Amino acid sequence: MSNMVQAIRMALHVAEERHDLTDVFGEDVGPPLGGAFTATQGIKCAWNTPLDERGIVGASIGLGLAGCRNVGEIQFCDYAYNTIDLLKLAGMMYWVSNGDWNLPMTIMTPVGSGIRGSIYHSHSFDATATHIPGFKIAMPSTPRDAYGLLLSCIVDPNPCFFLVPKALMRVRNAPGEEIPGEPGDDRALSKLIDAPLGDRSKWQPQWPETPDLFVPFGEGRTVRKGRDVTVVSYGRTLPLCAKAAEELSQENLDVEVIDLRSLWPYDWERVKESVSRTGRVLFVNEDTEVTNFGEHLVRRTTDELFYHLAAPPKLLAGAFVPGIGLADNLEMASVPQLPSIRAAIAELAVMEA
Amino acid sequence: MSNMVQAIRMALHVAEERHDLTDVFGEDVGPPLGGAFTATQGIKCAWNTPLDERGIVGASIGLGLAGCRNVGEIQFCDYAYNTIDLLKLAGMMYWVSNGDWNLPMTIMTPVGSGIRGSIYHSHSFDATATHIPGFKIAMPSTPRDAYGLLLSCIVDPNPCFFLVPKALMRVRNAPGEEIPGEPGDDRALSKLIDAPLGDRSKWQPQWPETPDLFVPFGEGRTVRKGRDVTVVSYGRTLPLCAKAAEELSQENLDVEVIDLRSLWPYDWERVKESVSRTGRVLFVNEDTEVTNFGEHLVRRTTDELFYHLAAPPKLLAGAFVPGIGLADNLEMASVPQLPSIRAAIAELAVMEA
Amino acid sequence: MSTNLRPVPSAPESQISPELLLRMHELMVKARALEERLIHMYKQGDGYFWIGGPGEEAFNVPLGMLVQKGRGPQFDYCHFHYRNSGTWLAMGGDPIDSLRQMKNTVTDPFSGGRNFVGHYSRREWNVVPVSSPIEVQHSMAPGTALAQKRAGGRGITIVTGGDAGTAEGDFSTCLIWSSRPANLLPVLMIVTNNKWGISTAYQGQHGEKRISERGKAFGIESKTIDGNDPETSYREIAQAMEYVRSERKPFLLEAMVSRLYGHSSASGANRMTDEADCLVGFERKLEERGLRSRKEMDDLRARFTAQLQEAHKKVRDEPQPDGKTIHDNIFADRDLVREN
Amino acid sequence: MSTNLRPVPSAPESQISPELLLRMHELMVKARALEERLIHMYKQGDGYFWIGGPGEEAFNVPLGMLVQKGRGPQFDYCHFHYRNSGTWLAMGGDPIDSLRQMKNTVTDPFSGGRNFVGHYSRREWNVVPVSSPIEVQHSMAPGTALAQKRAGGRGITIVTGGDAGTAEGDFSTCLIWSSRPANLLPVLMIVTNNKWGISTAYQGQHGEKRISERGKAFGIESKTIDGNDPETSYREIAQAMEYVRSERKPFLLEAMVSRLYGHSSASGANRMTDEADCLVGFERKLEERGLRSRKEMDDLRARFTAQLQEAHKKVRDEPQPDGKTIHDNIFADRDLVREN
Ligand SMILES: Cc1ncc(C[n+]2csc(CCOP(=O)(O)OP(=O)(O)O)c2C)c(N)n1
Ligand SMILES: Cc1ncc(C[n+]2csc(CCOP(=O)(O)OP(=O)(O)O)c2C)c(N)n1
Ligand SMILES: [Mg+2]
Ligand SMILES: [Mg+2]
Repeated sequence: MSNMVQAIRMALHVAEERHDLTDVFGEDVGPPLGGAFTATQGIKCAWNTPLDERGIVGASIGLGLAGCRNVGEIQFCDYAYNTIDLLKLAGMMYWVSNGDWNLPMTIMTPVGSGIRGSIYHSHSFDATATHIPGFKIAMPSTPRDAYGLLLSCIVDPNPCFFLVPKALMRVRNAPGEEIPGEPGDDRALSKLIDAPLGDRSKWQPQWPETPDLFVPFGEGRTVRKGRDVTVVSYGRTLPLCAKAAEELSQENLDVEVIDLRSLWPYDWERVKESVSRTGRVLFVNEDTEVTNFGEHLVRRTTDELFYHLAAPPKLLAGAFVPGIGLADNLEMASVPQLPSIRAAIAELAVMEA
Repeated sequence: MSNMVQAIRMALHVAEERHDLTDVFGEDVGPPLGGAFTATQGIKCAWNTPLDERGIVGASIGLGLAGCRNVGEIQFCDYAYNTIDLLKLAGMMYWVSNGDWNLPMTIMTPVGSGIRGSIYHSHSFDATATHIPGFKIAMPSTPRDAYGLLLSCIVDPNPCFFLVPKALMRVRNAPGEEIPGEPGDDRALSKLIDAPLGDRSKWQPQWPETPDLFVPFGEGRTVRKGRDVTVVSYGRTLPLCAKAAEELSQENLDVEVIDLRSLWPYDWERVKESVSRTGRVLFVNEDTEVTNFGEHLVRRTTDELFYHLAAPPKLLAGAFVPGIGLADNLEMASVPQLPSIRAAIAELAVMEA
Repeated sequence: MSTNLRPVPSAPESQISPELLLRMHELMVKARALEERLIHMYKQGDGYFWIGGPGEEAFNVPLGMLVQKGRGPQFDYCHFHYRNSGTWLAMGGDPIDSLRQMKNTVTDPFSGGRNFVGHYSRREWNVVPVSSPIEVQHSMAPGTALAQKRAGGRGITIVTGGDAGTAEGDFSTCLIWSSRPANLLPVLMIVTNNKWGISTAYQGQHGEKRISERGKAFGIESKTIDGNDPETSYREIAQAMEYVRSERKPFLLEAMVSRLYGHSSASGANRMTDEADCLVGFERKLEERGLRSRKEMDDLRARFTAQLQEAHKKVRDEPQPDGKTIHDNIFADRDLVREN
Repeated sequence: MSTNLRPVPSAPESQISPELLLRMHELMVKARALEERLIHMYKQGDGYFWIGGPGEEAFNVPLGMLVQKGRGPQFDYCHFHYRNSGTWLAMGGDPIDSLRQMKNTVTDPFSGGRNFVGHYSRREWNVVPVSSPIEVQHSMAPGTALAQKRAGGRGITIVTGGDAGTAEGDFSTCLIWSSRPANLLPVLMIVTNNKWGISTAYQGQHGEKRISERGKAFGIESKTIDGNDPETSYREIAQAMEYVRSERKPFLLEAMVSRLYGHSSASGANRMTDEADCLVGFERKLEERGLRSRKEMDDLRARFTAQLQEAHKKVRDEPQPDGKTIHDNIFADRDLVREN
């Protein structure tokens, strides 16, 4: 069964074979490495760019303008912050030309903490991305969703962000959630599509037959049904929320967990329906907590559901500090972890109405 | 009495004379123009840079590291979006060196709508700025506050943003709120410190004697006291909020209006005290409304004041569109205007508890 | 002006046919008349902001005449900046559309009243939306050129910008990405050097003798030409284009031009007397060579002026966009750029 | 390797004194031993990530020996990247501090356990915090150089970076801002060219014959040297520095170096056999010239290795920072950089 990088690779393969994906490019994306996280190994249309993120985003726009479906990678989202103007331009291309020039392009980039990446390899990008109008934004928490969301990004006629939680790169699907067609055995799959160590010049991947499986934008997933509290998250913190919910079920707390999966557009109907039932909602993400996308969700909740609330809507997010420090203690204290998530849910569950 | 650009100019003059300001620089900031909005006319240490915003922010950091208090201008905040990485670095300099290298620097930039600047001269920057840890952020709505806040930025040992609402550049102080020492007569002041048309090579400004007058960070201003609703704003929308409050007072609505003045740190105590009394709060700004700083303020309000609220805390902000269109109708529909602000307050005032 | 900017020697005698010269002249006059009308509109309050290319016609018109216009990678992609009105007209653009954008009417075909004047855009002609942020087009240009290189054929990518703008990293990005040994790209990089960036003079900011020399380190063919002479411009652009089309390699062309009405309406949009006027020089030549008389030229000018006046009247009555439309066209539901 | 990168001829016979050569050798050995210890720590799990400069000692050590170290504009400002451990040691840095940063202990004097190893910072020595984002230091360097130009004296700004990083616009920013005719700046720009950016080979990405040629268009003195030869490096750096110190103008120095343990721990941090080892070459010379025997050199190496082993043991017991401290030192309340 695939892990998330393998799922990404398979989606890229399917897209270059069947959906006219012409270019996958970025720093170290082509041979011999196939990406800092190996997500682009074996992809025929993958190539290495100069070390220049502005060039990468610019080329992605240019290719899109020329009708080429493409995926430009920023090696770590931390290195996208000198390109926000270009991203904003991409997001406005269709609007500014009043519907004349649409722009198919995908910016793929690893986000978030979890690998002790220290200050410049731990950033989140969801707050920044959701403040850029005109982009669709996907952020999977399972390999299968990564596969389906990336395919949706690639065929979409608009600019898309595909944000990959670093911490989940090696996580595998839950049983029963395989990508159809992939071998069930991890070792078997690895043999087929992981590049060997050492000389790779003669290596050819053997792709399993996997189908078109699009996870549409704007469709979240209820990971766990519950009556008492709604928890809405995405990316690295999502499995932690699910775990916390499971643990709390032993304390007689019935927690509903929603994986947003796509941040723009997002599945407000699902959130609304759930919060209307539970009256309590916790939003969890790991971006720094001031001017955070979770605050948007809190605002929308108070806007539309104020009179349904049994307790204040809450946000648990990253500390407002300049970076995530390297030492274990520093990273753990900077972004939500299982204990802090569990505590936040438990606290919210008993707040007076 | 000075308008806001003149007040900025006087503050820069005072700072270069008495507070070791060594450099004011940016595109067209030096002679002959003295800034796209004339804010740097007559400043001795003002000079023109290459057309390169990354160079401007970088030089500001470098100068600050070398102990030079400096003001780097980005001609329009719309052109700062390729420098967010550098701004983030500036904001983390003290933290990453664990207290060894502080960084005195000020980035000054005009923000917001109001001059029919179309897509690339109408951006707001408050959402972006408040998401960058390590910066102090000032945003005046009166010339006197501009004077006092800019001086506070310049002498601060940390990186500061000085965000100037374009729409208020030519607005004058209310009577009684002059900068001490400035001539009361507009024409007299203009003669002293506005550069003449035509050849300026021999022109010398005659500066009035104005005092050190620091508006501290984190101190808002209650522009109008009121019992029924609290309105919190800053920049271009602040005077509109005050106007709306005045108009609504004729409909027997008693609206309190707070000018935040500094967005980080911000005067939460003042907001809290007010909202605790009124139970109703509207935040108003013109940045696009998704992942907006006003959403942070809404979140903090629900976090700390949920049980004091008589109605949901509200945000009125810019529409989530890729840019502000040129045509009058488009600009008016994109960002809050007097009628929409008045309507939002009136609606909030009668919302059921 | 520093000695860095000594005048560029003009090219040898023209081989350009009289018909072509006359066509070029007509377009230059038309372009000038358009800019003057736009300035007039601004001064009358029929528009909030003017920016354009009066003074650059001798370069921009030949450029537009030489563009291979069409849709898709077999044709030229144009990444213009805000001074390319002459190019646009020479490509066949209708001047009334510029007036519409000036007046931000809903009929503005480039942006529907959303964007500033001179910010052209047309998918049918591979003209990508002009954006105000300086030089960003240079980071996008390698992308369209990549598609063209792969597609084969003779389509090239043309990117234009000013002298001051070359200080942005994007200019360097374009040099680097176009000259990668792994994939040389058919990009024609054009710098129109008017020796100013708004109020900032060239000489204090540029250590380069010539901006075109920045191509050399990358092995990029480069040249600086007198953009005030339309014959030189035509020949040099044609030559550079032929190189890019056939060699599939980049070329950096710097053209020395004039800025006849200052930077934009922000600096008053008044006629400068200290800048050479390419139209005056060219008309003198045409007269001397007996190709067009003063009277014919005056008539031509009068005709365009009258047409534009008519157009102005027409545009004045066209509707403004509705405020509710700000939410239109944020997301596309069809891949228009790939449809044929 | 493409012919672009033909070996750089070495400089003529050395005038460097034997004492200096021996000192240089000692520091090179120390630097290598430090990097090997750090890699060892990584492999033992005493640190999450390793990056450093093994293979660049022949250039980095002379550089550090020549830095005028101190605080404020009369001294040199150092904007380093993550491969400057040899420079740091040659400036007088204590190797144990690098181990502390490797192990992210609270005693790490550069960042208190916040930043990756090799990310030096010390205000007392004008060493500004090394940051991981490639090339941003090049946009900051003109700022410190501006302060130095104004202050007078002989202080210069030194900025280092790799070959691949020169593709970022910041490299171009540094060229442009340093060579402005309005204010030429005392910046020594250094490119250590190891012919790789992680897994991406130089030759596919660089149209330049030599990176140093990018200075030429700007009138910047430039040179490419053999950074694997410490004598050449010392002489060339000294010469370039003298030029920058006295002329108050920029200089672009490209040094060809080796990458002995790959990019970082992310690529395994294993010894490469296909890269020239500057230490081996230098030691052969010293032996031939009778300046230091093999035995003396082995002893030296053993001594440093033992010292570092001790230091490692010590650091292992030093405390980690407390999670609560993440909020410390976000804002300063005093202007430390201006206090004397
Ligand atoms: C990124 C960016 N920074 C600043 C500006 C403001 N601005 C508009 S035009 C201009 C000067 C451009 O000079 P140049 O590149 O020489 O072109 P010219 O206008 O002279 O043709 C400036 C600074 C901008 N539009 N974009
Ligand atoms: C802005 C940015 N983009 C990408 C990276 C990831 N990265 C780290 S080192 C590196 C390669 C650097 O190559 P070069 O500049 O030649 O320096 P070297 O490591 O070879 O000394 C890359 C791509 C980064 N740190 N910063
Ligand atoms: Mg110019
Ligand atoms: Mg390298």
